[in-house]
Amino acid sequence: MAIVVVDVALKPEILDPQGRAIVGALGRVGLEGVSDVRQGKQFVLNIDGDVDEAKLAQINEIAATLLSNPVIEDFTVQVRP
Amino acid sequence: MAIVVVDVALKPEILDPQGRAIVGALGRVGLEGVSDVRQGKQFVLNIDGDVDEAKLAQINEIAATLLSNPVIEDFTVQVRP
Amino acid sequence: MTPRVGVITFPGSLDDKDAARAVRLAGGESVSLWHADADLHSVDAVVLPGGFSYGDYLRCGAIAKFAPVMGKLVDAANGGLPVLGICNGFQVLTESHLLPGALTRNDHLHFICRDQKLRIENNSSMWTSDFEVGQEILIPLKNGEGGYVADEVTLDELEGEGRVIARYLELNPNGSRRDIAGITNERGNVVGIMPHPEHAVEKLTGPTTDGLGFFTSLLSSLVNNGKISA
Amino acid sequence: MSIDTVSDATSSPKTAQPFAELGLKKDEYESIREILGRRPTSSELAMYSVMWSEHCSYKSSKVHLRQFGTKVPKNDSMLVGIGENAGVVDIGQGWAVTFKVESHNHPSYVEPYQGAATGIGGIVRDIISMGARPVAVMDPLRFGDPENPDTRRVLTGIVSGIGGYGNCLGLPNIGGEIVFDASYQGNPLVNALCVGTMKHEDIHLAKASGVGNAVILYGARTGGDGIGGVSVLASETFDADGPAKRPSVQVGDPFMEKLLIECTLEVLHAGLVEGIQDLGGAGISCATSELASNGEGGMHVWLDRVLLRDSTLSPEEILMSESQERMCAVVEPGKIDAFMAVCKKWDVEAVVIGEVNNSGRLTVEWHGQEIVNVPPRSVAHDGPVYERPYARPDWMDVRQSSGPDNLVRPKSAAEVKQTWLTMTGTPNLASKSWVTSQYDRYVMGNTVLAQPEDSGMIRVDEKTGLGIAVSTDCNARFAALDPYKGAQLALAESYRNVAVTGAKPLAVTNCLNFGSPEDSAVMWQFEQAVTGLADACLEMGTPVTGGNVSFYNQTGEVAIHPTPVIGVLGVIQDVDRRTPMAWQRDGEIVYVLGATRDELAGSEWAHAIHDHLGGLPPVLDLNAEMTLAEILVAGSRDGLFTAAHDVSEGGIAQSLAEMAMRSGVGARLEVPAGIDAFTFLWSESATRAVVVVSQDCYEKFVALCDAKKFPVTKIGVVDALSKSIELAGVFGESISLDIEELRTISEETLPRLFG
Ligand SMILES: Nc1ncnc2c1ncn2[C@@H]1O[C@H](COP(=O)(O)OP(=O)(O)O)[C@@H](O)[C@H]1O
Ligand SMILES: [Mg+2]
Repeated sequence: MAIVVVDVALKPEILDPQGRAIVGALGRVGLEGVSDVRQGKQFVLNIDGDVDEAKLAQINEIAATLLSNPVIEDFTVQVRP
Repeated sequence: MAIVVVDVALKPEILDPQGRAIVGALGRVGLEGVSDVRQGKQFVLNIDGDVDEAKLAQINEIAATLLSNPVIEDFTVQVRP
Repeated sequence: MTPRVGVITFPGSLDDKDAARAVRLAGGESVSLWHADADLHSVDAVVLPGGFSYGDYLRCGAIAKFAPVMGKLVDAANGGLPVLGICNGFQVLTESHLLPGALTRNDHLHFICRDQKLRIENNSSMWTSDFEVGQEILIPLKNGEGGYVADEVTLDELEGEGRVIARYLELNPNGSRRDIAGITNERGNVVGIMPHPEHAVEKLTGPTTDGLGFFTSLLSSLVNNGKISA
Repeated sequence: MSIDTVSDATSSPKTAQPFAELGLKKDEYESIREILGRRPTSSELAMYSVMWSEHCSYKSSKVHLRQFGTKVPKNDSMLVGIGENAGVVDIGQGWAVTFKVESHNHPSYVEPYQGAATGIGGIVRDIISMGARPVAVMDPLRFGDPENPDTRRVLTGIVSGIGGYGNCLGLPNIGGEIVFDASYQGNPLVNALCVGTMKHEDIHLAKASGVGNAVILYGARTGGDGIGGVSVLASETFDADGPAKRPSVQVGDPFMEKLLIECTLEVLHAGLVEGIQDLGGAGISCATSELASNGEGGMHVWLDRVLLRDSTLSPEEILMSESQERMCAVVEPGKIDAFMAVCKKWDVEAVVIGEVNNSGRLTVEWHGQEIVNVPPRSVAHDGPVYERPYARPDWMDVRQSSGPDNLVRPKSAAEVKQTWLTMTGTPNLASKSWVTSQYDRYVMGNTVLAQPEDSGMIRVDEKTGLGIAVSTDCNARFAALDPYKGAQLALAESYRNVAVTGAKPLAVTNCLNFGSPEDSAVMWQFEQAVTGLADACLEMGTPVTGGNVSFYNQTGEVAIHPTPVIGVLGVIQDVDRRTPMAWQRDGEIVYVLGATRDELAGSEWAHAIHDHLGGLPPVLDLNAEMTLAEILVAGSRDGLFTAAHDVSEGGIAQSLAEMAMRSGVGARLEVPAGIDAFTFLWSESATRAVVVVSQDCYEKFVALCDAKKFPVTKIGVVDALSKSIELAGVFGESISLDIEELRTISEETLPRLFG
């Protein structure tokens, strides 16, 4: 069994209202010096069997279409050892 | 400047309906063998100056109270090099 | 004397005017409380209204619990002040640990707005005393994260102590454990409920007027406790 | 970063400029040079290009839209007409209402969630900028083939976006439309309507008057969102293989918008504002040039003071940015502190970016250098006007002559019953509750009627019960068969949906969704629809108070059906008197008001069963439509009706099924003499409604219809003990439709497709 982690984040130029709200809240609870927060999503996939080249390519394809919207988001795919 | 990443995931015993919906969708787009998906949140904090022991402790505290809800979620804190 | 019931407005609160209207229709006086004002203005009870406080960003109710007014409210609630949290207000109460458990994303992943049937399970809380146990009521429900969860021990404890105040009937609209729609603390003064009694107080705009019972219950409880003379 | 200043522009007249990439034609560019007497600076070019785009300048539609100004019916209730952010209508008792629809079609195809969300955000800001409190939203939507997998992506995203934004804003969603047709496959329509209420004295306009007054930009920070979105997105056609250009999309922040609503209403009510404008398409370019040209005609802007989310933005980008949730106010110097205090209370950032003057010019500086110096009217109002060629296409002959007469119709009781069951479950007729239950209809506590009722109805005044009703409608298949009549039929349907609830129709808004104006056939459809609508509004006494045009809705060369969505606003003196759609009480009498003819061209039956579109749309008599409305409004006021429901898509069969499903109560009915069961059930003749009248009132009701010489036919009685619709006279037999079976069929379609 393999574990694949897909991180999806809003592109830097896209507004992240949640992140902005969190910056405000961090100030209120006394954490100083936080200039920016971005909130992303993390998908942890449990996959039966091995993740070979072909499978990884397929996962990358799915990350680009299903798990993220390339118009506003970037993603990374990592196979966890 | 330092970057701190806080990953927040639902505790394993808590149902993750989003993850379950993704398992279904992955099946439909032809990715076989995915037995489970969990969807979590990732917060990327840009912090001015250094993150020393004290700051890290403060961030851990905030991750436990503000960024996650310990009743349903676990978290990890990582300082990015 | 007319009881004074505070309604807290956070940035992003939406059903605050409705809660105030319900208080008035039940015969109380509504008092607006502002999130940034660390003062409860000597009210006799407080309603935390529905809505999207702070946009519901991060987690519903998570940012609101750090509002200045909440510090005062937590102390007062621990001291016996009646508090009703509706929907987002319920989420604020669990985040503030005035009530156990948490509210999570609806199991079907959609926001849902429907007329929901409930069974009242407890009429000894300050907000449910005018109902009969077993009474069925119909009030609006509208939420995206209304699934009540808690660990088995907590759930058993809530059941054992009779602290589930209302349960969903016919359809569990959000995947709540054990069909729980609302709970109370041990003392019966703090109640959280996911559906919206304040939207069922007029025949013209609600499916029923069943929701009024929560607000009249409070007024009766205040009188019975001697807080307010009849 | 090198800055192109006004003096650079004067000294280097030959510099080549990318006007074509910005969507400007050669002659448009030349006329900018003529207006300025030099080449524009790059910032000026940015401003002109966005403001002269189709979306902002209405350059292809203007010549036709003028009809709404020339064919204005006598109507004392109009307080503010076309041209402002939204029209304002007097509803009595000192109350005024403003409402408007806008399209967000192209962005919603690229990023369905955010596209639809920001569509709601934009229309809500139009309403606040009139000084009104938004009280409800509606969302007329059009999607492609429901079985196409891309429709799932588009629909689920759009619906969540509308709910996600509107629910978070605290505005009840009180109605809309969901229509499926393959013509929208690569180009869904997302129209968003907002309605707001205010006292007469609170009406505000977008103008910058008072020399020395400050121009304040407040709300969200300016970022790189949707740069060029207006000129590129709104004027480029989508190719079959995807969008030609993918400009960055705007992301909405409904929480910020909620703060903006509260903050804006507070500064307006405190009397701190002289003029106000929302920032929509074309952002700061639009707000400053419009404010300036509507006031004394001069303004100076310090562009470097604009608060940025991204510090690397160039001045051109700042001028064009379409960042959401921003507003602009003109404030007297002595009131700036008070204004800022309100902003601070609501956690809204604000900064003075300019000053009103009487220079007659809009000047913009960037760190001390002048980068814009233009006559503001030339940017905001004097854009190009095109008289695009238009001509009725030859294929209209074929389309209109291939009517539905040869389509196979059910001919026995069993076939009628089967058709009824099938029709109840078509995506267009099926219950929309899977969608609408994702929208909050209760918030604010004044929703008297919402989906699935014929109109949304909102209580405006809690003390007197004064209220308003709003409906939006359009059967685009009728418009495809005859755009002039189609627009009128859309108006008639919307008018009727308002009247059926007991409200008197008062005013009209529209969202005209069409293909490319560069296609003479599309331009003809547009001209016909506008003319039809203007003529009908004149005759019916309901002025057009505002609206929106969306062109270039096509996939490749193929345009969508012409889709003039019409919104009608009505007023009801006491919402307690409203007429709901469902029958309830045993023994009450069911009538059909209006005449049913054999009219199936463009009907849902022809579409769903035979995939057929041809012939001529139903006949429409506007006077009869007005008489029907008078009967419906009088009947509601006098308490004659216990229920009423209009007849439109799906004919009388669908109306009866909806009434029964809503209450769960059955009826014993009979097909009237002189008409066959099929035509009676599925013809879509206009100007009809089903009404339910108590035994005590029917004489009065029939007398009312007789006095107005309006056809009325008794078709049966409500049967509270029965759980089915019994219909006699169906090709000599009776049929029985179980309400629970109908409900199951109706409810399962959308979840099956999209759940
Ligand atoms: N996208 C939508 N949003 C909100 N309400 C909708 C939407 N689509 C349809 N509805 C509601 O569902 C009901 C049925 O719609 P429809 O059949 O189009 O009504 P009608 O034919 O009377 O105009 C109406 O109350 C309408 O407002
Ligand atoms: Mg209708």
